[in-house]
Amino acid sequence: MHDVDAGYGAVRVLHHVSIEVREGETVALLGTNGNGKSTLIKCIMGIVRPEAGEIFLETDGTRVDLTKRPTEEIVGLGIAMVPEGRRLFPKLTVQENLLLGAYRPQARGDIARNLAFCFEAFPVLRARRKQLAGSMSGGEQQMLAVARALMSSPRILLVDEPSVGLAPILVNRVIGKIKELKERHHLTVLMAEQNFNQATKIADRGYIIVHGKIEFEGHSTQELREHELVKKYYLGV
Amino acid sequence: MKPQRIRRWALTGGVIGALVLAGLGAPTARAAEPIRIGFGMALTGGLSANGKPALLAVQIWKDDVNKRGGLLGRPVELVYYDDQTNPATVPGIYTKLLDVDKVDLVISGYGTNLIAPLMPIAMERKLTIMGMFGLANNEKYQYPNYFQIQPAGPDPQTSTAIGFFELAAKQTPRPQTVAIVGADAEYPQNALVGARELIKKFGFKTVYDRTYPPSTVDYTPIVRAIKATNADIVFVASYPPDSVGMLRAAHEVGLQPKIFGGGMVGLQFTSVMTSMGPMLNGVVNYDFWAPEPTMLAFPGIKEFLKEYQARAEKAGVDPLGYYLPPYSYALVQVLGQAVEATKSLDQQKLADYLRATEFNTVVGKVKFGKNGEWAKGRTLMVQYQKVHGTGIDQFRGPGKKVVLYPEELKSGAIVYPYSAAKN
Amino acid sequence: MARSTRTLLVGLAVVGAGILLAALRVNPYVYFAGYVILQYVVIATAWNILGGYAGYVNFGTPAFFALGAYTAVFLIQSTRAPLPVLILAGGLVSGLLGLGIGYLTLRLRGVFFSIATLALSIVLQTMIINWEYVGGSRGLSVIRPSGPPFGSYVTFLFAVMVLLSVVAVTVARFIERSWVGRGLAALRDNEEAAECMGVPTLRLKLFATTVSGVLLGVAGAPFPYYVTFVEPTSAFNLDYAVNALAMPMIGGTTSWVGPVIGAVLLGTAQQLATVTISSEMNLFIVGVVLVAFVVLAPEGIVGLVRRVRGR
Amino acid sequence: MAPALLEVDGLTKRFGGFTALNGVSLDVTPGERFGLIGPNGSGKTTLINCVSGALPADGGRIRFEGRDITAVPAHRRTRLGIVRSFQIPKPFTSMTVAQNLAIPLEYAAGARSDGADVAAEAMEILSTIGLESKAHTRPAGLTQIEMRKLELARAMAAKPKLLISDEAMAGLSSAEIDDILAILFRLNERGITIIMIEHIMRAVMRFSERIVVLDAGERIAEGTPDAIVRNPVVEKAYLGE
Amino acid sequence: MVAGLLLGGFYAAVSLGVSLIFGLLDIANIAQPAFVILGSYAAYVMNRSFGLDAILTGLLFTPVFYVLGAVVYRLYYESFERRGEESLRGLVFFFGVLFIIEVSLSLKYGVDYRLVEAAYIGKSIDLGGVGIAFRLLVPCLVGLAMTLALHLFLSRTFYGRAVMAVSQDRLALRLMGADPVRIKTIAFGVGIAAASLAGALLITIAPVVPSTDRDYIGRMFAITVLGGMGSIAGTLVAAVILGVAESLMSTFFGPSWSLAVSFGILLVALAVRPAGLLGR
Repeated sequence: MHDVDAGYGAVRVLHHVSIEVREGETVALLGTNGNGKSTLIKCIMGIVRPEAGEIFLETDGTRVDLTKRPTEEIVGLGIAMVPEGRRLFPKLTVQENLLLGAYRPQARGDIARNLAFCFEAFPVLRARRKQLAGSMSGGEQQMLAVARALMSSPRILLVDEPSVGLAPILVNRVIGKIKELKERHHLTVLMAEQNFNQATKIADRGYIIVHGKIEFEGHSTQELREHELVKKYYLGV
Repeated sequence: MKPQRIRRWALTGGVIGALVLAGLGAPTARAAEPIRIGFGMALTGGLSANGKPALLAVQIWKDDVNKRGGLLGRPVELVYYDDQTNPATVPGIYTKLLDVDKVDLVISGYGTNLIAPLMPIAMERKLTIMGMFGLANNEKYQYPNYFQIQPAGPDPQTSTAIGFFELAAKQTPRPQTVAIVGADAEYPQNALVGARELIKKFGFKTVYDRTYPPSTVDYTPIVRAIKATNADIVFVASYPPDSVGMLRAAHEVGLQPKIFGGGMVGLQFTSVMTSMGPMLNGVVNYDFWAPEPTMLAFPGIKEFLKEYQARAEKAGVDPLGYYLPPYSYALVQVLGQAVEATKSLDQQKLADYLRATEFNTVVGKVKFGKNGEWAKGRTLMVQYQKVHGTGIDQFRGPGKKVVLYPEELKSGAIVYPYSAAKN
Repeated sequence: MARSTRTLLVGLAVVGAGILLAALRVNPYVYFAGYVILQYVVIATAWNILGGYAGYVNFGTPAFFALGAYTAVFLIQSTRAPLPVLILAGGLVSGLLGLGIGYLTLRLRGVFFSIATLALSIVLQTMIINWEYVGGSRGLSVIRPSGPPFGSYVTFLFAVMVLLSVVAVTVARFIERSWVGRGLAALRDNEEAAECMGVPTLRLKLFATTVSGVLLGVAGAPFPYYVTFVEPTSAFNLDYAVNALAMPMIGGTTSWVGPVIGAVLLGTAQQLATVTISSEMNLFIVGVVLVAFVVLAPEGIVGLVRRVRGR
Repeated sequence: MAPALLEVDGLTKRFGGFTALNGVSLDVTPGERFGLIGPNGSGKTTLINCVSGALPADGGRIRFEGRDITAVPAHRRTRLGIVRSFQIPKPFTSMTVAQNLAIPLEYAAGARSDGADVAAEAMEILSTIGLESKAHTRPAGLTQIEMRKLELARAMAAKPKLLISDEAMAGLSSAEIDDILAILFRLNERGITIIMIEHIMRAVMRFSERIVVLDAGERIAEGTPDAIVRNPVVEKAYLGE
Repeated sequence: MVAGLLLGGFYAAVSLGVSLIFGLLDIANIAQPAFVILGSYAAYVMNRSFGLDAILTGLLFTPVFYVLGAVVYRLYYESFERRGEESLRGLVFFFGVLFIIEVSLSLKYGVDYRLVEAAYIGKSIDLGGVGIAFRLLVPCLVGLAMTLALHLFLSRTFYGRAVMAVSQDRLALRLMGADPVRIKTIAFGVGIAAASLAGALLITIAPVVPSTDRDYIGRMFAITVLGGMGSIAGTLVAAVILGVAESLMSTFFGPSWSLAVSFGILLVALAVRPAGLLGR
């Protein structure tokens, strides 16, 4: 039912990119850094304005154009983003960060439930809820970033590079958590990730984006894994 | 435009600007050439609460004189600028008055700090200069043609405090210990110097002697420290905000010396009196004028006050005008009488006459002595008594500010000790 | 070479013109007003070396100015030193203070630096207030030396100020056009990039704060002889801080002409306002003009002129 | 192997509780084209910040031409010949492009003589890099690629022996990447040692003679591009487990 | 000591606005003291004309000041923040605003000292041998109440938390669904509204002239910086430290050095630990 169709052409970073994510899917956006994954996600959130093209959110048969809306409104529509580099509020406590996540008016009623859920999903956050977000380790911060996004009761979750700066073991856990949350919350997930193997673990399908162009669309994880483009573009072979 | 040219342009621009500026005030010739009296006055800044009423008094005098046909048959005109209570503006203002506006006579602005920078100019040009409330301005210069209207007397530094300590010395039981305190500013510091001298003279014992910055917010620590010394006499030399602060703190802390006050500027202001109300009771403070019968006896004072009070509200100044305005009026009165008597605007002739003559003014008889100060000091000591509530009208009549000193102007008896008069 | 000779000649010509003007003994008011305006030319120029070129906003102008003035007062009291000595000493002492402030820039940038300089001004004022020898809070009358050139001491001071402002402007112009000025501009734009391009940022900042301090002290040193009465409240007047900042802002901060134009315009306007309309209005106008300029013409008059010409 | 131009020995850097670099060592020989890669957040930028002097190291030594420069301030290192470009261009915004170049020319390359020489040299550098037409515009009027070129040109003006290029190609098109690569090759031919930090693998692999891979603040591999591509550890770092 | 504590409560009230605007929003609003004096005059006028209690007036005027603050911030935002040149020119902008307010007041009300009357001025209670003046006690209590209220606002409301976050990461805040400009407008308005009350407290304690603001510029920023830039608890602690330091200096070493000591503390704090005493 929710159907995001993002086709756009930005001159510098993205060149005529079209992708779509259907309700309930987990879609991976793959590619090494600097290829435009983050830009694409920022376009959806209204942080970067596309120079051409259209981005739509389709809910219950109504199409909402996202390209002219400010970020705040897009969040209000139920799209949450876990930004690259986590972008927590380092001088606020864990709990304050989480509560800010529930700023969206529609989410304020569900605070107690969402908070309980976050603490259950990430027990470490409960233990550290009075601690300043900036003083936590990278993995914990990433958990917090994900949890914070969930506090807004989103329908669609955009995750930008969740593995950045994390030790491999933590990447594994973070990715696993995203999958778990997605299933429990019936979310639609679009994840930009350079860590190919980790991403394909949980994705239903994915796109490989190279130099701002969609070079390959894999309709299943299998298709992605077997495609040789992956190696070529990742390691420049 | 080349930078060099810009610079030349800019500098010549500046010079031209200055010249234009000089030209602006140039006098335009008129049929009946008026006598022009020039001065700077504190219309903004710290002393403007005194400067504005002083200006009004001078204006009233001008109108009075002009109603009677002017001086030497010529109308009187005032030329004045705001000195912003900033001594740095004074040299510029007076040079403009003298060289551009070509005034015939100058008088000083209000206050010691604003008179000081005028002295070298007056000396350089051999002017006769009337000073308005300066303290010991002429001690360093010893300039013979300087005359000062504040009734400080031949020993200006002790003038504020003399009445206070003389009164204290006469009381029984005789107080022994003294605490003195004052703000870090020109007048309070001078008053404290005088107080120290007098303490020695009368044989009191100093138990506290401190100063504080004028921007102090809370005075209770200071008052508490004074209270801890248990001083019999508390002498305070302060400006308006700290006068209010000290007085309030004294009440709050429960300071109970035998005699309290001395050199607190501000308590004389109507706005302060009506705000402080009964808190004033018992304070013995210096003053220059009070609506007591002894003071109202001088010729012309009633008329002056009537006129002043009528115009005060419109001018936005102290509505009663009991503190300084009579002296400001007297200052120009003296100058006017000198001009009439010598039939001249010659600076030296005026000075000679001023030195030699006793004048009759709205503040009584004025005779100048050493360094241009009053030949005999006459700073009043008054005590606030029986102030009830905060109504303004009670202060119009006698009995609220009883003159205790000097003897010849005394209008009532001191209530001693301080605590007895407090309520 | 030819250009610097020409600069020298222009400078000398201005000094000559100033002395000639002084010798002419025109209306003395011109000298008084001129002195104040020129004093502001020096102050604004000095402030701009740090504030405009290097981008460090100094709210402590009164501290430097008053330190120069009080150094002079001290020397007058103790040795009756001649004016040139006063000026040199005032510059030296304020320069040392500037050097100290320079080390503050190691840790403090932007607003924090400004607040620190403001605090410094208050601390220094308190020290002067409690120093009886130079008059303390009561202030001190200073008696001018007798027998000055040009008949009147203020005329003489005016000539001195002409010389000082030419010196200040020349120094500012030299700094601006030299590698030092370019280095300062680089660190103002981006301190990190400047350091990485080989600019010794700390040394340049120390240089700028010191030179700025010296010139502010130099501007303050003749002040006691001008007013003949020095007391802390007026010597540490916050107006100096406002004017020092407003003048370059109005004129334009990136070139030496800006502060000069700003000082001449604002200084003249203030002198005019003082003697025509009330000085409350005068301050009011300064406030409004200041706000208007930062909002509407952030590059000052110089920027406006450039924009008009560029079109 | 020729004596190293730059030796980094056991470099450690912490931010609060986070260890950004953990005992990283590497050598760069004169004239080499050296690639430094690693997944996002692996500590590459921190490493060059420490080498260029922008950040003080918490442990380890840095030697340049055999001399210990661990405690030398950043601007002196630039004069010694270590010059970097910034990932996010940091131009001097109030100056024209040519004036931007004058700063390093004067301060790092020691050209203190009167304006003319400096200007000529700046123009020369700009023309090698293809920016001469923009010499008198301000950085605000430049496009993305021009900004990158300015960043490189400014670094060149400092007359580096060792040029550290920090993601000079991010966000550029293929043609533009080739453009920048060509410039870097030309510089290397003139004898300048280059450390390239890059995400664009195609570029790094083509450019570098030798590559060091960082992951999570540690050095995990070193070798020729071919060897790196085949290295399972590297593949794991990039593709994940 | 007690006097210092009381003074500290009052200083906290005066500094809250700066703490909020400068500490949390990173806007160098040095005109804040002028807004405080504006509050004092509002209290004075209402007290004179209608006999309204100063502190009550302060409270009643908070909406007016809130709107004023919001307007000033919008102007600031449009002129500087959006163009990305806030720091230096913004500072100058507020310097100009300071002068405009100060001079407007002296044009309208003159430069006489203004004070207010209230039943509690001049009375004191005795607590264990130490007389405590109501004149200081009331502002201190109100100051504490304001501190508490602001603390609750910041920690318990969505707007408040957003205010704390806005200067840390604007973009992340937008991702939470909050408009940073709107949040800043609210915070600035609240900061200026606090000035209304603080001004009322000020005129209760001491007489006021338009230029009184200059005495407070230093103190306010000293407290904010010492308190750790935007920490409300820190502001209170720093205010008390400053108050006690001033009081102790007045009592034991001679009052004339008290100001210098406060600013000495500030200078040292800036040089040694710019994050302030309770900086997070």
